[in-house]
Amino acid sequence: MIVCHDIHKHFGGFRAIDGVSLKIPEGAITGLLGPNGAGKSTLFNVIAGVHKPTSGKVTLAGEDITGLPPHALFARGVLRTFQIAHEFSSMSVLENLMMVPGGQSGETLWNTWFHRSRIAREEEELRARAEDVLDFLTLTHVRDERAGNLSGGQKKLVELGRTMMVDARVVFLDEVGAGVNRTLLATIGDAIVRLNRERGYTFCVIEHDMDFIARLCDSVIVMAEGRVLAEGAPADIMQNEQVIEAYLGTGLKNKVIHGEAAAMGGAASA
Amino acid sequence: MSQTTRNALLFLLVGALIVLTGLTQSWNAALTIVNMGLLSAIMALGVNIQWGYAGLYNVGTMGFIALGGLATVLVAMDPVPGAWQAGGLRILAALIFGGAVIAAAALLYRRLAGSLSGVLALAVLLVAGFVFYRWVLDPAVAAVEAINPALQGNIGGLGLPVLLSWPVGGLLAAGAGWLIGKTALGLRSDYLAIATLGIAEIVIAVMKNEEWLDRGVKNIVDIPRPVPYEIDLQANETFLSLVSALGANPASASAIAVKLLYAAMFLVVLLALIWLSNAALHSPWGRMMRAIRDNEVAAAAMGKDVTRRHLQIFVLGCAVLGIAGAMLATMESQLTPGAFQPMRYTFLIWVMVVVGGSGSNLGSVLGGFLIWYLWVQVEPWGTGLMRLATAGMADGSPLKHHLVESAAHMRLVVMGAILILMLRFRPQGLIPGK
Amino acid sequence: MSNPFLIGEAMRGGYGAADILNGCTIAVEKGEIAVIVGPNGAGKSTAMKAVFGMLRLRQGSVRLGGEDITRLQPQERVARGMAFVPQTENVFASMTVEENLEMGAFLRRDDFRSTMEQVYALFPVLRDKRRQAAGELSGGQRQQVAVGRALMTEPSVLLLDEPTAGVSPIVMDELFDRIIDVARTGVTVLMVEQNARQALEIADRGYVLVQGANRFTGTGRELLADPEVRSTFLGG
Amino acid sequence: EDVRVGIEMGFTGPIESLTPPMAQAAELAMKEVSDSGLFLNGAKVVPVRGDETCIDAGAATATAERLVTSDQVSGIIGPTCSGAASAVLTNVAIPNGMVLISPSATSPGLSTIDSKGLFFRTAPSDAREGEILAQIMMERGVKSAAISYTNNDYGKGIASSIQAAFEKQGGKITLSAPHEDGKSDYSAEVGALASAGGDAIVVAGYADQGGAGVVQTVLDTGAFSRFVFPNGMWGESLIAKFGNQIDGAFGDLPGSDDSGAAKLLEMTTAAGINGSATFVPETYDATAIMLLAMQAAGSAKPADYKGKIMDVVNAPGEKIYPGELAKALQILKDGGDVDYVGGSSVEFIGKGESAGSYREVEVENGAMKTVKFH
Amino acid sequence: MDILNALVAFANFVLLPGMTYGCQLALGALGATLVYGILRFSNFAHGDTMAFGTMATILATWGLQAAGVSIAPLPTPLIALPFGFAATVLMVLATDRLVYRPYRNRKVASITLVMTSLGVMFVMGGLVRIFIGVDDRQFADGARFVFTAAQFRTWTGLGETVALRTAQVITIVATAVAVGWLHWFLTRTRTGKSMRAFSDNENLALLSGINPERVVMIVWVLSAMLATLAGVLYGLDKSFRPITYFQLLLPVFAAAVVGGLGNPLGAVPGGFVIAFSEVLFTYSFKKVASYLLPQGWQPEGLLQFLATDYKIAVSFAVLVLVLLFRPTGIFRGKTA
Ligand SMILES: Nc1ncnc2c1ncn2[C@@H]1O[C@H](COP(=O)(O)OP(=O)(O)OP(=O)(O)O)[C@@H](O)[C@H]1O
Ligand SMILES: Nc1ncnc2c1ncn2[C@@H]1O[C@H](COP(=O)(O)OP(=O)(O)OP(=O)(O)O)[C@@H](O)[C@H]1O
Ligand SMILES: [Mg+2]
Ligand SMILES: [Mg+2]
Repeated sequence: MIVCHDIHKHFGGFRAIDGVSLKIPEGAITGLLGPNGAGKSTLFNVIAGVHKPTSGKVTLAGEDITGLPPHALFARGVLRTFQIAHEFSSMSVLENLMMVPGGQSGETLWNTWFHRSRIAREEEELRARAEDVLDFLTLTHVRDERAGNLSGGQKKLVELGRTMMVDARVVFLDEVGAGVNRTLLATIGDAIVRLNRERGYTFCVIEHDMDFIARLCDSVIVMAEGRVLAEGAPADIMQNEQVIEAYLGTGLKNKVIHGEAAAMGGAASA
Repeated sequence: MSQTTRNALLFLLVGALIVLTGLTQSWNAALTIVNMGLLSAIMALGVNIQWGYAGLYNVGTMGFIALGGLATVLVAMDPVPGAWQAGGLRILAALIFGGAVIAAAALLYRRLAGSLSGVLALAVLLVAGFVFYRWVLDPAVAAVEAINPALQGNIGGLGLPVLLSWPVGGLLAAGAGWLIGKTALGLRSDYLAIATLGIAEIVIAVMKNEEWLDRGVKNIVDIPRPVPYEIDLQANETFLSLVSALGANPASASAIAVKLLYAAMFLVVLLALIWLSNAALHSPWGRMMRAIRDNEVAAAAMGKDVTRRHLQIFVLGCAVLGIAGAMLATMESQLTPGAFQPMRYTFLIWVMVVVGGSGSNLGSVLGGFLIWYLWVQVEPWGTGLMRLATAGMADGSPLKHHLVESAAHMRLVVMGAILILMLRFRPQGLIPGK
Repeated sequence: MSNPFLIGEAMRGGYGAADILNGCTIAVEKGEIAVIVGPNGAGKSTAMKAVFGMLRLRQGSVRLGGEDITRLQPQERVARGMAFVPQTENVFASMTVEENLEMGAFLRRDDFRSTMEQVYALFPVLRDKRRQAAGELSGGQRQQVAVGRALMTEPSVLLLDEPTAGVSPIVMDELFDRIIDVARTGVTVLMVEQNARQALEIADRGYVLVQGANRFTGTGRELLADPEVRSTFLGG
Repeated sequence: EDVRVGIEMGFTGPIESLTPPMAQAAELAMKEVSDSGLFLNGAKVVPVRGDETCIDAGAATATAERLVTSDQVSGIIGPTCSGAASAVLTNVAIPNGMVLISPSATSPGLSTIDSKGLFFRTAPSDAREGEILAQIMMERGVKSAAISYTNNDYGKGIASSIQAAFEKQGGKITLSAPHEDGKSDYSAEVGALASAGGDAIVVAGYADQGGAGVVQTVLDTGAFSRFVFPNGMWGESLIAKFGNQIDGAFGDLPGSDDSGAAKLLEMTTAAGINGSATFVPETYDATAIMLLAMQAAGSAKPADYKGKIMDVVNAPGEKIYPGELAKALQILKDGGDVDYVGGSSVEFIGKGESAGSYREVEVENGAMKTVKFH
Repeated sequence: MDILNALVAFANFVLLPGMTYGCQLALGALGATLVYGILRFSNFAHGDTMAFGTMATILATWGLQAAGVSIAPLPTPLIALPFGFAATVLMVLATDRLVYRPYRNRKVASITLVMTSLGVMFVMGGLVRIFIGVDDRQFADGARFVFTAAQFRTWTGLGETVALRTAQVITIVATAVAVGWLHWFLTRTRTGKSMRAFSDNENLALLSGINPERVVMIVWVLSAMLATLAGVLYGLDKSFRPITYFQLLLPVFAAAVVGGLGNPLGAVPGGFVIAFSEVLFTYSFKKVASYLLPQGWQPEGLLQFLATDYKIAVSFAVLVLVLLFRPTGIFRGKTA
């Protein structure tokens, strides 16, 4: 679906992305892993049109989309979330969701003056849809709160919720899990899988929670220092020596992932 | 107290202040304030559209108001006989040519950006274009300015009804807004502010110095009115009999009648603008604009074309300012380019918006009336205050003399103090927007 | 735990009319690690802010070493050895990494270079990036700066609001190890975590907060063993 | 019954430093009239000041409206700036039949307004002054000159009339460029003027405003060594500031003979007023004329006295100089006729504009002296 | 061909005036940019603060002159400066206590602060006018020139001449020192860094033990002193009049903005952009060209790019152009 051809992105002299070529296959959930500063978010920003790549090309289903502005990508069904939540802070949570769908007739000035009933009808539908999403994300009780007043995790949920307001083709999720309660994250994972299976969305997710990745992803790409380090099925990747050395480590975290039972009982506080 | 009752009370309060002026001073004085208040409200509305809705920091207000004023001259003044033959057409040709050169340069720049030969070609094009432009323009300007320079010396207007200049003023300002928006809207916050201020200064400089256009600093006076002249009313039998039936003095009655006519026209425009912008604001369009104001990056990621929307709203705001400018020139029957100073036609308008409440249309209207009322009324208050302060001093003491002589500046002190106090107690504005 | 070293007791308060904290109590002994977990919006961050004095309490008190500090300003708490890493906006984005760390040591008059070395040793990337503005770092790197800044104060009480959010596994391990080390030296640690299982592993005490009130309290191990806690709050 | 007279001037805003002595001069004339006890059966004249802000026509209109309708003035001295003057004239004075005498608004455009005989100005006409100045320049051997004028209707008007007259007499204006008052730096203007060159520089501005800045910059850079000053520049402050640095500077001032101006200077100095400041004589004269016209009409109603204004200003009649208002009041009371000369030798022509005659002045050893009359 | 005369003429009418004016603007811009950088709002009262400081210094100068104190050939106002500093600092701190602090505690939007500063500007401007009046005041004494145009001509015997004023020298030196010092202070000292930290993230600054009230106080003290210095040096070179100082506000802000708001280093190039675009683009190169071109090629016209009528327009046009290529100023300033 999305193909990156030898992408470079330099900040001054620093090579944040240093020649990345990869494919995000249609209809799959692809995980993007890598240590902090590997260039994952930067890659997202390049694909999503926030940064212009220093060199390289991005295609969407064969069409060259390099350097297209974000709103043009949105129109092609490419959606993304931000690692650091970008909520519309002075708007209510409900409005944060309702503003998303494109092509609302109420976005045209002429209609706001002369087609008010049509707008009212559309708004009803939008509201219903937004409320479903809020319900799913356990945000219903804060729907009229200013988004700026939400808790850190709730902001991330709103961020995710916006991508659920429209029918997307490709969704890029940048650490939706960070700061989100693990029980809720499991539910979100289920929803992602469902969207993927039932509606055919393509996903690309950055996440540091290995449980989540292992459960969700069809394949995983690991980046390090601006390059692709490894690719493969999640289970294989987690055994990959290089990946363990650069990213996973052998500490506590791994014990939890690989030997849950042991961790439960064992005295692992060393 | 509910929001609505509080707003109603605030409006009542300002209304009461004006009525009080009517009772203690005169209804003519009160209506003068009302009319200018209406105009101020429209100007504030224009700024509010840009700032309150989209967070665009346009400090070039005065330029757009001035352009609106220019429209009255071009539309309503009588044609200057012989001006078009003498050089008007040639000026027009020069201007069109100048525009074409700039457009070509912009195109060339986009094509050849970066390369040395491109830069050279651009420079050659611009310099040659400029020289040729001046060669076409200068003699024509001299010819036009030579026509009866004391009283005319400009190309004159079209002699059309002055009311037509209101929409034309809006269009003129909107066109300028479009050009400026296209180039400068990439700038943010105070950088946009200073850029718009700069461009407005350029507009004013042109209006002050291009005599062929609007007589420059020699001013245009006696712009035709859309309402009858007081003098004519005072000579009109029906009016006089009506006035005597009411038992009023014909001079002040005629003045009041004229002001009421203006007030009615202004009110219609104001209400229409408020309805239009409220409808837009309380709709998905307004929601989108607020989203863009809150977080441009996220709004773009959510599919909103931030650049286009900024341009749209900038142009709309400018159009409103232009309409207000044309209305102002119509009411004053004159265009004095030197009068468009930032203090009066930019910052004071901003005070109206912020005191009224950024983002709120009603707030802008309230702010427009209140601040204008204060701007006019603090003068006697200031001098009164000074008289009070010096009352205890011995007559003839040099300090007292000095203070009394400086009383006019108490106007500034009082205005400032009121402003600070108002913002102190309602920093978000009297009628806060969303 | 009759008179713990740091305690926020029966705290009630919020941002506007409605209370977010409904009488929750959080306590830590000297040199111990306490972890708060709970659903999003439960009031965990709010509780931390309350303990640090960034939220006016309507009821309840905060005591440090037996002294009532409920009315103290945040700066005064800093002066008493408390340090806090907020959940969001926890770096000086326009300042370099090194300046961020220096600001952490703002109140210190002694030579803090060795502490800075320790921070760089803990988070090696930061050394490479020390002349770069913190706002230009990746999400995980920022988080490391934030924790580093707090460590620079050499605090006696360390409050961390989700220090591991966005941090890669290997760094997270290092971080938890370091927190244990720090606690061993007698520093009191109070943290909020969503990576709850790992955090509770190292916790001497765990609190589950729901809607601003204590739902479960126990040692870290106890909470991990509680099936209800596990399924409802720790993601199974 | 007291007679109230409005003084509407730009007390705040760009010309705020010009207006205080002007207002004081107006009040001086009023006091003189009041103290005489001869005015309209012993009436007193009460001044009412109002701020016109110079640039804000809206505020000027509101202030005028207040003066007329609330303070019930019988006439207004002012407004000082042309923009404010035309707005007040069309929107307040004409509708209410109020007389305005402006001491300083010179814009020719004002004459296009059909003022119904309500508008007069004591500031002399630009056209005449330009001719005289050009003649003086020629006589003094100035063959080419650069002009720097203040960018308003006064400066613009005087500059073009000087240029026209000077070129007609065979001189050459190398460059005529404006300067803005109240700005911070005039190097650009002086740079251009210096490059254009010329035997002398004509500074057509105000000595308390940008004009001083231009002179200072010229002196600092040594761009020109001869100065020519029209009316607006002359005054104590010019001399106080530059003294003998501008020795040899010359120009013209309104006044058919010296005595009126000298007398007024003496009076103002005694009253602690900066009498040599720009437009002070014009203001005193405007006030005196208005009050004398009232006396002549025997009424303070504008409708009654507006027709008398031309009579008291122009011949025939006894010549009246500053300080002789009591004498004039007596004459008028007795049914006689006066010809007011005042401090600026006013003479009204047309619809009520000052024709003005001029004296030639120059700076010698840091002092101003009259050379001759034109 | 007479390069020397051409150079001298150019220096006299373009180079020196442009530099002086540029430095004067830069000095004014420093205080404004500091307040913007740390307190995060455009302080409209800055022009009138300059006026206030100058007024205080003038009053002190008169006192000193009456007492017969002098440091000729340097101007007396230089020793009166400390009095001006003290008075202005007190005034500004009082303003902060009475006006700005409550807003700060309520964390109001920056535009509200801007409008409040407009209110402060009115009050301060009114007070200055009531205290010292609206008239033009020249308060420079001592030697006006290092060398005059006439002196230079006698020394060199050139046709063209150039003058150097004491105030020019003082201004240029003072600007260099002030800019350098402020940059050093903000980026190298603990206090300076804590001020930047405060402006970046107030909450976190609080958490680091930085005392916000102290930071704010230092900002105001510095900005008051810089305003006074700028005002006095400007007045020494030209003259003091309240309205001119108010009008200075715009070019001063323009300089701060093109330079890059919040960055003291930007003030100088910012000031130069404004000043030189005024003098350079409206300068008539006729004289310079006539020295440079061979005999008989002397130009007829003025060789002026644009008439001085448009000098404000030109400087703003250049400003806009610079911003189009450098959207946050030459030195990458802050955005609110
Ligand atoms: N604007 C910038 N200027 C300079 N360097 C930058 C900029 N943005 C990112 N970088 C650098 O690029 C590298 C990659 O950053 P990126 O945000 O892509 O990392 P990441 O893989 O998303 O890490 P994380 O898991 O921590 O989010 C980092 O080392 C960062 O410091
Ligand atoms: N500044 C604020 N103003 C108003 N309400 C707020 C503010 N900050 C937080 N809240 C509300 O308080 C509640 C608790 O927020 P808090 O940040 O304490 O949650 P949390 O437990 O830390 O959640 P998370 O795990 O998502 O960080 C939330 O419902 C939130 O909407
Ligand atoms: Mg990232
Ligand atoms: Mg939280």
